[in-house]
Amino acid sequence: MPAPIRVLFFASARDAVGCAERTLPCAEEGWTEAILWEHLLGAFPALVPLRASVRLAKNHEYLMAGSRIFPGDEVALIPPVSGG
Amino acid sequence: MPAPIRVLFFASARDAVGCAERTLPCAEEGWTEAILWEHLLGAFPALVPLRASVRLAKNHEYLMAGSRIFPGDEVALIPPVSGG
Amino acid sequence: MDIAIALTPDPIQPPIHSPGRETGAVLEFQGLVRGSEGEVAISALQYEVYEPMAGKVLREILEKLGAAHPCQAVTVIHRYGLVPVGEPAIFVRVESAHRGEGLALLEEFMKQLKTAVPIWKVASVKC
Amino acid sequence: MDIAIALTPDPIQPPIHSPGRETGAVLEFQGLVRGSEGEVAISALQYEVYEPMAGKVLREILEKLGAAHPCQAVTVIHRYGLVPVGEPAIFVRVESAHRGEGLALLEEFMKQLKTAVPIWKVASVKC
Repeated sequence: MPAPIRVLFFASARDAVGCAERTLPCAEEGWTEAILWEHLLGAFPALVPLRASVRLAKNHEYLMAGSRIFPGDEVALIPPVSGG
Repeated sequence: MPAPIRVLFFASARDAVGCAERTLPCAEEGWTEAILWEHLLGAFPALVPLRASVRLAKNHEYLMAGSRIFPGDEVALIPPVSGG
Repeated sequence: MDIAIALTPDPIQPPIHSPGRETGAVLEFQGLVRGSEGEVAISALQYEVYEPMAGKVLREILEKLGAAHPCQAVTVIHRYGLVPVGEPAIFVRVESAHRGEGLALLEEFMKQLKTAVPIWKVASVKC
Repeated sequence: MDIAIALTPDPIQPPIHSPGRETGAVLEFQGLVRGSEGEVAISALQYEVYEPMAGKVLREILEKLGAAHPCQAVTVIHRYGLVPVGEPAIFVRVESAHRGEGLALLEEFMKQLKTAVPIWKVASVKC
């Protein structure tokens, strides 16, 4: 059985979901960004209103167009940042 | 007899003239900038090559177009500045 | 370009700095927590950081900016957790030969920080 | 906008600073004497100042810039006489609500300083 992906929620995404971290089982052949979002919104409907403003990161880098997510990856939901 | 004008020389103007300060007798009715320069260049021919780059100040302000210099004024020769 | 980055929950202590012989410009920026948000007086802001990614993104931004605006050294310290009003949430120091590169780098860095680095103001503490 | 200006032959000591509750950005700039002029190594630069006029022009520049880029406080210290390599000839601090005004004011101030304020580098001391 493939390793799950680890999903981290920050700031408003964490508030919406109510936790900082969850795991999702992921198919061996991996997921596109669109499929990952389907799974995320299915598991956490509270994310729906954030979908348009949240960027995804994989293993500490913003997800590039066309990237896939594989078992064992660390995915993070990055709401609009406000550092400084 | 009217008070003289006090002329201050800075940086390259001081080097050219060889002194930091001189006085020039000035007519009671004052001088235009052009007349002042005539007197300065007559008294200090070493200023001729600096004429184009030197600005004049009167009583701690850059001379405005059309201003006159009167007896008792402090005039300064301001070569291109290089502070900072 | 020397790059030093720190993310810390502690009050920011600007590191001692000894510029090189060819350093002509030292720029320091501190972003302080202001005492009000909209009309409401506050006493502190809570910052959250995704630490490994923030460190990585900060470094990438600075490396790219250093190629565009060659400077000698950049130090960035961002605080997280609760930051009281009047204290810096961020400190940036840029050393360069001339001020032009330093100002350009600092300005561009702050813009990119505020669009790309995973750090958030998550809450404020009312007075 | 609070304006503080000093011209001094002594090493620059940045004054202690306690920003107000609404200060969100503190920018500090130091212009240091670099260790070479062209290809020649130097140990110091000699600055000359026309003190009463320099103070007056600095204030006028800052008052105009404060109207265009509203900041809360600006401090300018320019040293004259012999300034050794590695030491600041000028220190500028700008306090503002947001960094944009502060950066704009600092940048424009330095440009005008270098065209209008009667201060000169008059000599360098070779190593």
